[in-house]
Amino acid sequence: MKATFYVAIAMAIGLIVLLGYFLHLDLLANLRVVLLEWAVILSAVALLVGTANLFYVHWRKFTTTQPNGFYSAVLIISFVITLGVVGWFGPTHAYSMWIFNNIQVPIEGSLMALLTVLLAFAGVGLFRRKPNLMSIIFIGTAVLILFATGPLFGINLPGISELRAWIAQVPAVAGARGILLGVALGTIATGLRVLMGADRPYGG
Amino acid sequence: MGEIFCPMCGKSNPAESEVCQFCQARLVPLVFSPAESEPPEAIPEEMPSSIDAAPTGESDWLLGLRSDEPIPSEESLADVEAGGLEDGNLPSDETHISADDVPDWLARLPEESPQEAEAETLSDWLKEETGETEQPPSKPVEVTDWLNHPLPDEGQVESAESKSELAPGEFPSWLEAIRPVKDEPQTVSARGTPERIESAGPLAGLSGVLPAEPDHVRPRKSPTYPLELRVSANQRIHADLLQGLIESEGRAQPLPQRRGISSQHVLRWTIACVLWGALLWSVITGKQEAPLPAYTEETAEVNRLISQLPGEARVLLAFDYEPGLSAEMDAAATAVVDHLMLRGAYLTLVSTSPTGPILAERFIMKTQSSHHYTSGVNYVNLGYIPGGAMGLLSFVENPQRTLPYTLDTVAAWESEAHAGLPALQGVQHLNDFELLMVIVDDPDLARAWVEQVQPQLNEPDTLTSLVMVTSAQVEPVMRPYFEANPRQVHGFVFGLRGGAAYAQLTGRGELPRVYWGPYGFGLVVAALLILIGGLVLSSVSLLARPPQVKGEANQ
Amino acid sequence: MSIVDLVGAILGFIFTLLVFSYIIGDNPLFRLAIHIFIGVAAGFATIMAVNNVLVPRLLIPLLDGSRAERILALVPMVLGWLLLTKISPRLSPLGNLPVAFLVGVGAAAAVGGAVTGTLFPQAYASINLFDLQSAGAIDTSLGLKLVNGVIILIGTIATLAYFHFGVSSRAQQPSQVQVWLEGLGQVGQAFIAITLGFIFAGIYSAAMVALIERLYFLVNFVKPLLLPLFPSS
Amino acid sequence: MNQLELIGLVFVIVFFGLMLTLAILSRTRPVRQFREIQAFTRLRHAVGLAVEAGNRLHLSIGRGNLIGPQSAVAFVGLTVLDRIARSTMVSDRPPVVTSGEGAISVLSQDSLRGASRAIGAEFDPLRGRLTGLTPFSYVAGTLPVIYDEDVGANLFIGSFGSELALMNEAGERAGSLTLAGTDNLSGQAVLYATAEEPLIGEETYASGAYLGAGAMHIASLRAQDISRWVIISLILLGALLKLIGVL
Repeated sequence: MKATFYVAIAMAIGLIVLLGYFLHLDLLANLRVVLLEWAVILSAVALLVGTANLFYVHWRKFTTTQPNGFYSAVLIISFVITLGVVGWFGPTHAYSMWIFNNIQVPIEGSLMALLTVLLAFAGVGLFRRKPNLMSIIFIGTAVLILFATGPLFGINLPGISELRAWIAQVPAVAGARGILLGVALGTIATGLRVLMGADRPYGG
Repeated sequence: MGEIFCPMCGKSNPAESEVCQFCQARLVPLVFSPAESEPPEAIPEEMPSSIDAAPTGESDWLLGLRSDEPIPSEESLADVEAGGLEDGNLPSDETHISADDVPDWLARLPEESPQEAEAETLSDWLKEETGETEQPPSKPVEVTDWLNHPLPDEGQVESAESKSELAPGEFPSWLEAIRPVKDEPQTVSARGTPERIESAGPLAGLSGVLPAEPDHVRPRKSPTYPLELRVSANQRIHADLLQGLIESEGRAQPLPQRRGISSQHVLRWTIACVLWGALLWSVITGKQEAPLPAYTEETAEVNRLISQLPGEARVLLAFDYEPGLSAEMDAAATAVVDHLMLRGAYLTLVSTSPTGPILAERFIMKTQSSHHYTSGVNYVNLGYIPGGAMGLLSFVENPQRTLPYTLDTVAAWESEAHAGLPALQGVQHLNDFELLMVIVDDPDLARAWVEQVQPQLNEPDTLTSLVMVTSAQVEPVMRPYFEANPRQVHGFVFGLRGGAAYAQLTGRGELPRVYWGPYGFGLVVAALLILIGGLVLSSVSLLARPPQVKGEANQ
Repeated sequence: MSIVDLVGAILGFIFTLLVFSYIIGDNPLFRLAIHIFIGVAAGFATIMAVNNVLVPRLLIPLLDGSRAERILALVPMVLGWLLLTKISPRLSPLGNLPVAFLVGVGAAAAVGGAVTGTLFPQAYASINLFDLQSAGAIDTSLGLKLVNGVIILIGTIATLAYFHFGVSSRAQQPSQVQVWLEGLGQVGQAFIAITLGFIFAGIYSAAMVALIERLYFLVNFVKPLLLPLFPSS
Repeated sequence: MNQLELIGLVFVIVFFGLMLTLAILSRTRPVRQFREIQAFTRLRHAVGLAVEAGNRLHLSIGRGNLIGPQSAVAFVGLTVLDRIARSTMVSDRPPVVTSGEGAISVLSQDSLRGASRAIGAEFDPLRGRLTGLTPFSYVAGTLPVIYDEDVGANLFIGSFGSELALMNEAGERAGSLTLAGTDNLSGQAVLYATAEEPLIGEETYASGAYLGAGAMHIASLRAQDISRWVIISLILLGALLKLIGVL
């Protein structure tokens, strides 16, 4: 009985928000704005639940002396310090900006920089893993665009910039549009399954 | 003190115990000799072992059922014990002989009821029938001590007899343990079928009588064999192996440890050394001076729109990218925002990601410090719009209700209560801004901005333009919005290439100029690495493949 | 450069090298850096959620909002408390109501966003390619626009057809339609490979700029320390 | 309500009706065959290995916002989680689930709890984890799970950006199978080059039907096929009318 109650809640709320996309009735529009407002607040509360889960997982790892428990302690300490400084002084204060500029941005930038090696390594190994036409076209396009994007230091390959622009404007757009249309169909099917109660990710 | 192992559960018991302390199993097999027992009906020895050797667990009532006489209850046994043979084991109702009257010689005789006497005679001729060796009638036996004990019940009677029949030598316990339970040798008839002796009914005692029901119907308990098997050392090893296998099934198997250094590692290190070495050399020497790229149509449009902005224009600036891509986005947006600040525009900063507002502050502090823009005066930071695309929709429809305060929780908008901040003077809706600029690194987020902002820009007599500074990966998805008619996005700057082209246009913007040389050099080195590395690796794997597989590959 | 900035630069320098060491292999120094990073990122995100959502939209309306605002804020407050019970496995079933609410809104946003934000704009854009009347206004040669339009149209349809899942049950002798669909799917695959290859190059160039920015930071940090050693350069 | 919104509403209602009708018809008619997708074949094998050889399955369901368009791919991840958890929960190494958004991590715990209750296994709350609150910290927090927890196969189904390359590469370094699908175009470009078994575009949304999640999944996949050709026809017709100037 409880499961059907939750299904009814999800269906009712979902139907109101969905109809709000297509019907511009004042009552429906206001109801939809209020429901979205609550959903945004609950989404923030869910972030706090996720933070508690992150804290609990690493606390357990540290207190039950599992392997690599030391790193969990480091995570908890850096979390508590950041929470204290940014919470007390505010996110745009000099101390908060110091933590952001000297810890978060350098590490995320370095992780992104690692992709230069990882993606090149994947590109080199792709044709060996999947020796088919699609891989050849994929690697060929990628290499051509890489050549055509940056300066070639005096080497002037005729038409390479125009070819790059044409690929960007025609085949790449066609493929992207086809993929986006396919993803949209999949999204509609999945959303409707949840709205009709066929899929119930809640109520576990 | 010797000990005896229980045949059923294998535990050790004191030698003298008849019944196992643990599972009440009989330790001494049931051996029945008609001469001395006094059960009302003689149970012939040749009873098939399954019935005779009643399973230890067989309850007394079953035994009672099989022997016609009721089993003497405890009390009557006690009487016998107390009064000796005052009323005999089976008190007959008619005669009551008091204990004193009974002469000694009679007292020593085992008590026999008339029926027993008759059964005695019956079993004699029976023995002749079954060709059993004639047993001399049991001589009056010196009354042994056990007579003075209370008569045990059926089960105990048998064990007493088996004791008296074979004075058990002190069997070593291991021999006792491996001795199979005594099997009653079945007599086999000439036709090879086991001969049964009728135990009930009018033909009781006769053998060779055809059974009423066929053999396979007759209920028969499967013979119990001793658990202790005679096992050779080899078999013991095999058994242990099997046991180990079964137990190991439950335990999680450790995954194969990864080999220390594989060819993959070497290939990865080679790529890193070549690529990073080339770039480090380029950055240190700064030799890669390269001309900035020519501007393209969509970049020129952005320049044109900003140049046409009126003085002190109101501009909404969205910072929607992750810190990981801040290098590319800062380089792409530096020249454009610099141009905005040169025009003296008031900026309103928003973001749909939690780290966006702080990235915006960092961007202004790090790349635009020369303009001395001050928070709350020249620009206002409204913080982050939660809820992704849905939050964006509510912000586009009603910015004041969605972000009422600045990042430092100061009331931002103009209302009766307060004057509001200069950057938001006269702004109530999105199309009150002269320009909307979105700096975004993700294709889905870029589309969400276009789809949500579209209805506002289509309002009649709206002068608001929408321009975007995006990462290079977003170009194929967003370009159609520029080429649509009417244009949904009025101008684009795609990645560092677009930022460098814009710097070329305005003649300002330090960051794209610094990065442009090594950027081009790095992309060429990477493209060559992927091309040559891919060809070499594929040909090596093709050559290394066995000819047979190669044959298939060629079909 | 003040002491605080110097310490900050040293930290940035060390963290960059620790993360770059991951190329050699997963190692304790890399683990140390990313665990500090996860803690810092979680701290910032939590404060932003509280400052930008819970305080202005829940606490302030509850504390000094109008009567209507207070009543409206009461419902998310209760649902929020119920959602917090998800932290404890034992009380977790109490939080199923707000989760069902979120899932309902999420599913509707997915369907509504897909239809109005992707399906129709993309389909409409495919149709608008052949709006030749307006092509003249932007003085693009008509022929080239028509050719490009036809290629984009074929590419879009072939890509969409590639994802077709159903196959005829008579696998041995596929019908004529099946063969034709197979061919169209191959064309679609080529377009998909070009699109993904283009985006792959875009991501690679974004990573390249990140690498160059990090290398400049490392070199500019080390150069002042090494300059005294090479007075001539 | 303008013209586009009316067409949109009609489209959703027709799609919904199509799904219901096909689901009801599928009870009487033989089930329609679908083309083979290599990724799902290897996934079924990986699930079998997880139960037999005790390899752990690691499922990561992304960091998409639950109240946005990315929620659909998160629901697909949760459906796959439910299917996998039911068969591998009793193995020596039960599955572990990571995610990068608060609400999605709550839903993943609910799915694990529901699957455990359905097969009578004991629920361990540590199996469903949030590993980071921003895209890159979520990926950085997932790497130790891939390396340290004897993972035999990694399954990344959800909303990912280009940072997905770090997770795929870690899976390859750890010597485990990586199978990935996402709705984001940048994520798809990266997973095509780095994942052993990539799911491109719409294939990710077919996970439920290929893993036997129920008749409604198969019906919705057939409804997608039908509406695909309706849209193709409308585009062709529209282009033709626009070309001759009618539209």
